[in-house]
Amino acid sequence: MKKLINAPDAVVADALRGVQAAHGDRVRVTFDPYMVVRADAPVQGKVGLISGGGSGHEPMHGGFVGPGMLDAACPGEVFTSPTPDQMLEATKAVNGGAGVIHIVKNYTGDVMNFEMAAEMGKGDDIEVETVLTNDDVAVEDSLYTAGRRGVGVTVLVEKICGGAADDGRNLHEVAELGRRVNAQGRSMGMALTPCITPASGEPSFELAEDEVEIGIGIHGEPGRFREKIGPASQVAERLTTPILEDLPFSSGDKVLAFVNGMGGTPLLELYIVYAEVAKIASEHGLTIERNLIGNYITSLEMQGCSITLVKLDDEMVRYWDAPVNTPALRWGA
Amino acid sequence: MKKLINAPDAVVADALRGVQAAHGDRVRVTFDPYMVVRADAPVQGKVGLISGGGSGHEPMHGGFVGPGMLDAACPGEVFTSPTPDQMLEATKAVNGGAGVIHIVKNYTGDVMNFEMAAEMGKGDDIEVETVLTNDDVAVEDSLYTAGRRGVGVTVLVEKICGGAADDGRNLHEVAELGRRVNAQGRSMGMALTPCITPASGEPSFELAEDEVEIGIGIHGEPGRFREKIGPASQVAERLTTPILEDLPFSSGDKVLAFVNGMGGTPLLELYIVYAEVAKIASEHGLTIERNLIGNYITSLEMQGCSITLVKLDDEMVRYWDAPVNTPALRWGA
Amino acid sequence: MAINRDTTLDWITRFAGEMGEHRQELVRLDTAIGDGDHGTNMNRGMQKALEKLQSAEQPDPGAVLKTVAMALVSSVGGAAGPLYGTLFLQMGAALAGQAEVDLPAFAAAWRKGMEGVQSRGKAQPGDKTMLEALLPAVEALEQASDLDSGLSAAVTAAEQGMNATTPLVARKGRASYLGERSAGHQDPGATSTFYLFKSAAEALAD
Amino acid sequence: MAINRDTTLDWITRFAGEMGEHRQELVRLDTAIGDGDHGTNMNRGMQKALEKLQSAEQPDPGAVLKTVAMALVSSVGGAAGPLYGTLFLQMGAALAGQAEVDLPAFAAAWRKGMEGVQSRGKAQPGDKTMLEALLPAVEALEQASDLDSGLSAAVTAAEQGMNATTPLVARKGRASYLGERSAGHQDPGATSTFYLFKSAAEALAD
Ligand SMILES: Nc1ncnc2c1ncn2[C@@H]1O[C@H](COP(=O)(O)OP(=O)(O)O)[C@@H](O)[C@H]1O
Ligand SMILES: Nc1ncnc2c1ncn2[C@@H]1O[C@H](COP(=O)(O)OP(=O)(O)O)[C@@H](O)[C@H]1O
Ligand SMILES: [Mg+2]
Ligand SMILES: [Mg+2]
Ligand SMILES: [Mg+2]
Ligand SMILES: [Mg+2]
Repeated sequence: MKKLINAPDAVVADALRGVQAAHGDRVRVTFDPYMVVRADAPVQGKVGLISGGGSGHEPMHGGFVGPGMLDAACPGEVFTSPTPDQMLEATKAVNGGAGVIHIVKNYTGDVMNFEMAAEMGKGDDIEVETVLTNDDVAVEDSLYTAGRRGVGVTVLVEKICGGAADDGRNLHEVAELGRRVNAQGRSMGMALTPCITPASGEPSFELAEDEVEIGIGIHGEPGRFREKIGPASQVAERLTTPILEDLPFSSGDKVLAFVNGMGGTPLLELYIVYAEVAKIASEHGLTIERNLIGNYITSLEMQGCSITLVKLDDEMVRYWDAPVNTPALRWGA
Repeated sequence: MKKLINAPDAVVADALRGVQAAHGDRVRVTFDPYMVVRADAPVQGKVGLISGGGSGHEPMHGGFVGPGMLDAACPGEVFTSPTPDQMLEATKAVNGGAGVIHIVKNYTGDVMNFEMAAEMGKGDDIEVETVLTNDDVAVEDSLYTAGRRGVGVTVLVEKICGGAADDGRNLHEVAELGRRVNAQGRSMGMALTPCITPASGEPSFELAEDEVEIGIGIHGEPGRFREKIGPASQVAERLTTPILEDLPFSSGDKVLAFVNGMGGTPLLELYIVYAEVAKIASEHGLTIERNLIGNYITSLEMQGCSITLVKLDDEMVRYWDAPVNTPALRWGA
Repeated sequence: MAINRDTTLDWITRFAGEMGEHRQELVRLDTAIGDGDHGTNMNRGMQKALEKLQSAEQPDPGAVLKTVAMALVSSVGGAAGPLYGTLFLQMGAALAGQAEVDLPAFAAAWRKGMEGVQSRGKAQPGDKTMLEALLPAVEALEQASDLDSGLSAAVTAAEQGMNATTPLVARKGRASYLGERSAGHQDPGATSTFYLFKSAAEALAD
Repeated sequence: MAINRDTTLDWITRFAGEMGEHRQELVRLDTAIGDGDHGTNMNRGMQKALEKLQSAEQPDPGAVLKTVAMALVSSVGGAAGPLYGTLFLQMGAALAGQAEVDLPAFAAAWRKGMEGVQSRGKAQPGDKTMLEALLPAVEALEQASDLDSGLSAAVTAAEQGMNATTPLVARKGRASYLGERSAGHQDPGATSTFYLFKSAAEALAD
């Protein structure tokens, strides 16, 4: 394992020190418990937005804290969901009197820890709503399982809800909008290489020199199947077809297309994949109204990509375009 | 070699297709010759800024085309400088009557091709000035050699000159400012892993599981020496010390600190490095007035980082802060 | 003989030891069908628990388990944090104020703890989770006639339950994402649960 | 005998062949002390040159070389594009309008081409560049008494110059970044220059 770190168990704290040094003017970083909070939080009268999850997915979530997006992020250890006390603290820190939304990716750990946070917070009468993301079509959906993972759509939910909250929409409206984005969004990912968590020091799975893993998550979990690597056009097709089969859409629909890098894949390749996605979309009569291309929800140094498509309505477009000013996503400000 | 590409010799064209599909509203992409040009070019009365270089360094330079930064970029094949006809075309495309600046990284190939472009362009009486970047302290400086490579400082020159050009500064002023940024800037890079060019399919060098290469460039060239990997604090010290020994600075100076990823290193690790750089800077009495952290001048999927320090004056800060609206660098717009 | 504060502390100390010793084994198991952090998570949590136990006087077994629960909840994260946290929290509540705990009380506490895990995680037997080890072990305790034999029966049952997870296809937790590919691997959580009973038995044995 | 349009076309076609055949060799050499693209660059450029030669009538040797020059300049990039482009451009200019080229004229054209490379690249002999092969080969031509023997002497000189680059420490081009580490590797550009003379000799031989 070769990494730019000081020690495996210091990774999260050291990185947060970097965030504090780099962005101390815009965010407040705390270490016990780990939190990245908007410097001007709580914003009175605005619905507060917090999210959290394991580290190793940067810039998600800490890089998305700022005006127009999240009010706070709770980073856990690498690939380990944060703890209830972090979420409780964050909830209090961002409560401006209009209630707080927890944006939670659907993983057993994340869900249970946010649940406990909500239970523990019952006393402080802060109105809390939860928006669960579960957009990964690589996972079969079923009542008897943990259900689908929350992946790429999470970034889009955080941005769009952030725009709505800035616009003064109330707790219920912002939460409903977030749920709609999730319901209209689907994702699927693939890997060229595994990743190595600092703590384990071992690759999360083994792949031959000519193999790719299709249907991976963002925690180095193995995917649904592996196959010989093909051209980018085939990779794009592998990921997009299950999305389109699962996403109820009709020709003429407007979509947001998000080509996300897993952390170790150069932008050059992500644009090659985007060209293929654009081709496939137009073949299905879809108009890509908005796009996002880059490393936004990553899996350490894993090479690979994920594709997310969200069926857009005017409200989503309006809040996607709204100003955002965070370290990792910024426009109009 | 495992990459998200269709074919080794289609990489540049396919990626440009992606840029066109994603950003066609803001840039014009041409394929013969390869160019990425501001959609609204030429901007009358504004000094035009073009740059160019081999592909494989994305987002540099194509991702920096837009208001407040470059007017056009000329991408060459992977790691191969572009050709004079591209630069000639780009120069004409962005000439708004106030002259054009060529921002050239100091590599034999880049320099000679831009030279030929200037010679070939003599006829069209467009006033052209060249700003050469050569900030890499890993290379000994000497009159008898090709001199130092242009690396990280190039991104900062493009941004700061872009701000000055937008502000209506004339050709000579913008060029002089760019030269000053280069003169006040120093960089050094290191690699945890080599990179593989699509055409060669072979790693650019071999490193043992516990070795790092110090003093690498951005073309997979081997560095000045290799050593056993140490903690991030040691890596930061290895890169920062030669910079500070070479950069005439005195305690109390204000600097811009740029921690750049080589393409395959996750943001998590870049922030860990930044924390160490901030520590070293303060130990030397330097104030980090501005910072930039992320993958901006890369070497395909190489894992590693480079550090750039620029001694700032008020004019540089003003134009660094000025609005910029490009796919890869955006604020205030 | 019965369980008191010191045997409980001994039990927890031994469990922390097991989590440190078997950290890499649990990481490897979790790497195969999860995200490779179970060993690191449990080890971090149990170290935190030992710290907390030192820092404050622990009147009785219930207090010890409550302290462990709070330490795990606030330091483990992931699925194991809430699950083991709830397990210890419910057990601690069931034993609140008792200086000496006999077999029936101990078994009843385990039952409460297990119910807490079930309502927290919504897993059914057969879903390939820590429940596969927890459920048979608790039942063995309930059927036992004395603590010593009860605990060794529980250890055997937990071990069998742990081994029985290998052929199962996961329906809960991260392993469920693998579908059929999750079969053929032993569940990490069931494995840490086996060590929990093993260390309890050892603490009471001497 | 003398050089005419057809022998020139044959020369260029053979050189293009060599660049295709030895592409990987040149890539490997350039990977060791550069960025690994020299073979790809030269191959791409010479393919372009063949295209351009087909597409337009080529009256004489000078026209052929000028066409090659323009093709290289606009398709190779890197250091080799301007350098080989200038070489062919200057040679073409020197031979402008001559249907038949004898040894003195040919040698003089090479001299002009080499001067172009030098003023473009500012390299000195000993800097470990293509000049190490170019300079001795041109001198061999200038000292020769007839084309045939002159070209075979030039090939030998180019080959010796190419081999002589191995111990040198590069002072120009990308290899110079390696400092002392550049010693012990053969220069890719000197190698492609050797093939340039080799194909010229072969074209005239038959
Ligand atoms: N819903 C659930 N009910 C009971 N146990 C569960 C459930 N989900 C997961 N587990 C247990 O948790 C273990 C994984 O714990 P851990 O790796 O620490 O958390 P995470 O899966 O969040 O990384 C699994 O091996 C399984 O035994
Ligand atoms: N200043 C120079 N003068 C003469 N030849 C040079 C000079 N710089 C580089 N070269 C030649 O160019 C070759 C490298 O060409 P190539 O790899 O195609 O370009 P690049 O170095 O830009 O990738 C070197 O092997 C050397 O022979
Ligand atoms: Mg986990
Ligand atoms: Mg090159
Ligand atoms: Mg796990
Ligand atoms: Mg080269």
